[in-house]
Amino acid sequence: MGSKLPIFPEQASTLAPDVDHLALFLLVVAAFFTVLIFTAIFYFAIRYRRRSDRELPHVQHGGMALEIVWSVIPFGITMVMFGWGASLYYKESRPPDNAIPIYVVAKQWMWKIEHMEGQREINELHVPLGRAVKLTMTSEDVIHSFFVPAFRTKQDVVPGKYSTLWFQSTKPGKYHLFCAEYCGNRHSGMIGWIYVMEPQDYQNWLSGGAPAASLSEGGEKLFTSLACANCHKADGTGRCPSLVGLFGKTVQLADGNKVVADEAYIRESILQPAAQVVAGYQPVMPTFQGLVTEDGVLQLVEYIKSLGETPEDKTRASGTLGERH
Amino acid sequence: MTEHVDSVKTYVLVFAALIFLTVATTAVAFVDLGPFSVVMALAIAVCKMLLVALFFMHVRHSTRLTRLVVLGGLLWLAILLLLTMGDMMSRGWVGVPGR
Amino acid sequence: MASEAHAPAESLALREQFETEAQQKDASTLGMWIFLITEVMFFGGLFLAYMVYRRLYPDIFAIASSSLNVYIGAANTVVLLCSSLTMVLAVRAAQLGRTRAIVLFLVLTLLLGGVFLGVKAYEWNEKFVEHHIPGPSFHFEGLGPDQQGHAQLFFSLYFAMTGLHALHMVIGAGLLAMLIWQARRGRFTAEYMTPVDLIGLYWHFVDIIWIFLFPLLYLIDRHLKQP
Amino acid sequence: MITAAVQEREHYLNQSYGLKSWLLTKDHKRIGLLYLFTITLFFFVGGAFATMIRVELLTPGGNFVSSDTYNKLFTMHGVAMIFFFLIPSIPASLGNFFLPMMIGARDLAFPRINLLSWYLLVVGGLFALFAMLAGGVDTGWTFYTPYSTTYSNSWVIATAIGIFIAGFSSILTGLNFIVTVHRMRAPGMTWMRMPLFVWSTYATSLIQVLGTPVLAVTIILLFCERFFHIGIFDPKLGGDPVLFQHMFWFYSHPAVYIMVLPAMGIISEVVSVFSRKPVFGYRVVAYASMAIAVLGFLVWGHHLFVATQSVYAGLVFSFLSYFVAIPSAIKVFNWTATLYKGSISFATPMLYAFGFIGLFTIGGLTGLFLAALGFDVHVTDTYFVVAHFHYIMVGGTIMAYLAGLHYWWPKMTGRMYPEAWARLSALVIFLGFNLTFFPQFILGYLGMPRRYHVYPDEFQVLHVLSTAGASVLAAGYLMPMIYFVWSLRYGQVAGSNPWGAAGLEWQTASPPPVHNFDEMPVVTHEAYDYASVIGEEIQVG
Repeated sequence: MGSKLPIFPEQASTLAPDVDHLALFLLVVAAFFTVLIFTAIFYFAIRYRRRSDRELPHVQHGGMALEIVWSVIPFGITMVMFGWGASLYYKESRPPDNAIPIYVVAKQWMWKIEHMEGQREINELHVPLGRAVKLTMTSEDVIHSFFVPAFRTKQDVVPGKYSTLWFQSTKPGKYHLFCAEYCGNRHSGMIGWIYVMEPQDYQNWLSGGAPAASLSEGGEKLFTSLACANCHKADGTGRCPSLVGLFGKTVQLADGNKVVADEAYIRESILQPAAQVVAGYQPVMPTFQGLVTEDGVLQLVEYIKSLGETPEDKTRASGTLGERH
Repeated sequence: MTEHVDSVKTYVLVFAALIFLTVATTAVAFVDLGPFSVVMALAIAVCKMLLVALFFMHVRHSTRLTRLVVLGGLLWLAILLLLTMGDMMSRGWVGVPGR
Repeated sequence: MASEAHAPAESLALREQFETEAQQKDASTLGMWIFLITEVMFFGGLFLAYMVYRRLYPDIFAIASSSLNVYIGAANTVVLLCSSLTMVLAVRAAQLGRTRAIVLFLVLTLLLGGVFLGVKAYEWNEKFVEHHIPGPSFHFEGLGPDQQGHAQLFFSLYFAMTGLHALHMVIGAGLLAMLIWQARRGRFTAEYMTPVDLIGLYWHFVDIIWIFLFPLLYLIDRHLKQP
Repeated sequence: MITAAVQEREHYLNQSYGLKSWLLTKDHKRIGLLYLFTITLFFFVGGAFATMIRVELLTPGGNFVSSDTYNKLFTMHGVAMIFFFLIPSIPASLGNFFLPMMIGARDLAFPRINLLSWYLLVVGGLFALFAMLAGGVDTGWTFYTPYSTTYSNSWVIATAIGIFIAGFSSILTGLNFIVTVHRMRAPGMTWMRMPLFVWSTYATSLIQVLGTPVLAVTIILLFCERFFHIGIFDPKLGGDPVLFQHMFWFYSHPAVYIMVLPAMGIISEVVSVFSRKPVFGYRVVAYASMAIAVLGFLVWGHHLFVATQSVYAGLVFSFLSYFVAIPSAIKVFNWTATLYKGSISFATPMLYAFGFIGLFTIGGLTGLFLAALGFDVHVTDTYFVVAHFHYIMVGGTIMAYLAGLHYWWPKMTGRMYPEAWARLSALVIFLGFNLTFFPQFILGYLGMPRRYHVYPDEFQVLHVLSTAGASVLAAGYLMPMIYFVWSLRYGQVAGSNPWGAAGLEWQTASPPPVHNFDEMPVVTHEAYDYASVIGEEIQVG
């Protein structure tokens, strides 16, 4: 086992080759300058070594032309690095519209993963090959970080808010999932596996076992048991705004601002209802902080998302982040 | 050594201005200026700061080095505030939670 | 003003690492200004936290702020400004070498500083009675349970900022007491009054911090809700 | 002074004796030595933790210490090394000793404050040591909330107080240096005649003065949140843990430049003296130090690329990070150009300086990797980062610190160190260092996260290499410790200027008299004017 000496990590996502190309460019530049400096030092040190204790070299003061050359050229090169790295980063931060949404709740020291269809996993994540997957993540306690080296991607998972990470796998297999942000005693035990499966196998896996209920069905149950519908009436006659078709829309708030109803907004509205009140309504909703777990909030969010879709859409497992700029 | 001694009158006038500005900032806080109420409050506070620094702390008689130190300090404060607020304000611009 | 005779105490005031008294005074003044800049950055961190949370929770900050007594705050601002005036007059007296005036103005400054701290203590006590001390027993009337945390953030910042400001006042008061003692013994002359000058700078700086704390903590959107 | 024998001459070491004469000294040279003892102690404390970390990582299973202990080890390694060794290392020890001498001053502007700074470092260090002995602290040296405020069950508060107090030591040292450079220069010592070590230490002091207070207030807020349970960063109240990271890195990124700028200053001195040429592009190198100090404050957000900072802030911080690379690159090029047509001696300080330039080049270039956003997402919080900053801090700062220590040892003690042993130590440290940390770049790229007690088997070979290197490195660090002590008694007596250097500190006796100079020096020429020391000019090359 211990005899392996790997140098390159596996490439298993669409992003991985891009990152590796950038890494190669950086490596070539770094190697060039390292060799340049080392060679110059060795050569000068030997060529101009001191031959007598009394010798005194001729003084030459600096040359402005040289100074300009060796600041401007490296600056140009670094700007290429910046542009390249930035475009990759921008790409990494915007999940494609058709990405499969999956939810992740991190806690000391495990990853809890919930699929739209209701499957739950711990420290394992099964995804279909070749489909973009979007993870919406939060933490129940401290900061964690979702890191899959084979996908070359990583995102901190912060308590109190959602963060997003996406990837599209390119190779079936089993890949490491690490927690990369130090999170306490068993930080190094907070690891797991990503299983990238052929689409057919993935379907089998999804239908295997007997999930209790899909995420939005779980949310519906919570919605009923918490009596949300008493105020949030579907026809808009309740004391609170109707939630049908809410997700992804721009909402006019009482304080004059506008906000897009995304996952973070819905989460905040459940936990801190008075923070962003919709125009025309009173801040009468009580908080559900402490009454609903982070998992429960995710289920409610998914249920509210499902309210905006026609029945046909509802069966299709797809992201609903359509109308984003 | 050129020690500059200001007259008592100067100090009392500056003091009166400071009192006036304190009353003004309190009064103006009760007026609805929308987003400008913060601007107004800070503008008055900056005026008061300038009065105290220039007259009471004798910055107007001080060396260029002292002025440089003061400006440098304020510049660094601005770096701290602006770059951090830059992050806070631009969160959510791409419309993806946590980005 | 340099016409007064050179007192022997004055040449004793020159420390061995310096060449001249002017160099020593310059060095001390520069040192004090740099120290004040570190103080700016120190309070800067608090102002940053304040800006971030006020931007996140503007309404709660306005409501929480309106529970502070604006008139007491304004009156205390005036007290502090008065102490700055007496401080600068003490410095002026020192520049002119008037020992008795130095002592008088320093004592006045110390008294006004004491008044400020007394009023501050009264206000804190009021907060304590109202359960506005951040912590497990924090409760702010009229806000839902989900907003208690945001109001608590305001009061955490309120206590951190006014508390550290008051700590600086206490240190300043200690320095003033030391100055008064030295001034009474005739330490300061028109030629050697650096300590009075420097502690004056410190006192004015603490005043400036309050000049910003007052509108930021007491005067958020007062028009929304009368206290 | 005319009383002949060297031993009879009065200097700062024999002018008075006894513990009191040291503990109450106001002489910057003695305070410099006090710092030297203190930071050496902390270096070996931190080194002991590092040794245990490397032993643990020999095997993937985590079977040397428990995970709890391991977490404490890397935290205390970081705390001891960063706050109590690296930050005070060069400025407070060598800087304290030589900055006043190099500008021709009798002492720092505020000698009593200087002594106070040392006491503050000691008191802060005692708090930190107490925390370590009482049970340790396990938050990582970065103290990220909410782990540090709510979840950790270790001595966070004692450690934080220790760092807070040590921070004031750093602030006061910086303040003292700034005033000294502005107000205490000898007649004729204009800004453009100052040695580059003075320039870089001055730039360092600016960072200490402007950055450290923000760390202090951050620690106060951390303290309040943990001790009084009033949350400023607590997400349960709506607080933002990322705000803590902003405030922490506003200091802690520039702190990296507190560590490396004085190191660069030493390298400028050493490269010049042992090439017997003025530093190529003196002005540019001096301004580059100032540029690093200023630009270093604009880049802290590159520690937050995956921390849920906004994408746009990430772009800005990445862009600005590349600006700070340029003055560092300029320095490396200028040092290399200084060698050209010089008269190059292979004395130990120069060997360490070569080591510095090589390792700093690698460390700096890998910094460019980390500033590239798309790549940083993959390697941040992995061993790639660990390797990068060890190349800067160990390969850079400690190499330069040792270069400076060898260079100035004759001046400080009046004795020469054993040259052969010293050259050997430079070689051993260079090789051991690379063997320790180069494999960690590969580990990081492979995806090995940092702060892992247990790790997957496939990383083991590289970890074994690293641990092997660490044992070589440890042996390398023990060598100077031994021969320096040896040389105090048995070393050759050094003359006042064994290297043929041109700085003012070499124009006075070794060890220097109490007030540094028997008569006030007057400076009439630029720094690094070797013609005035060597006399005749012989064309080489």
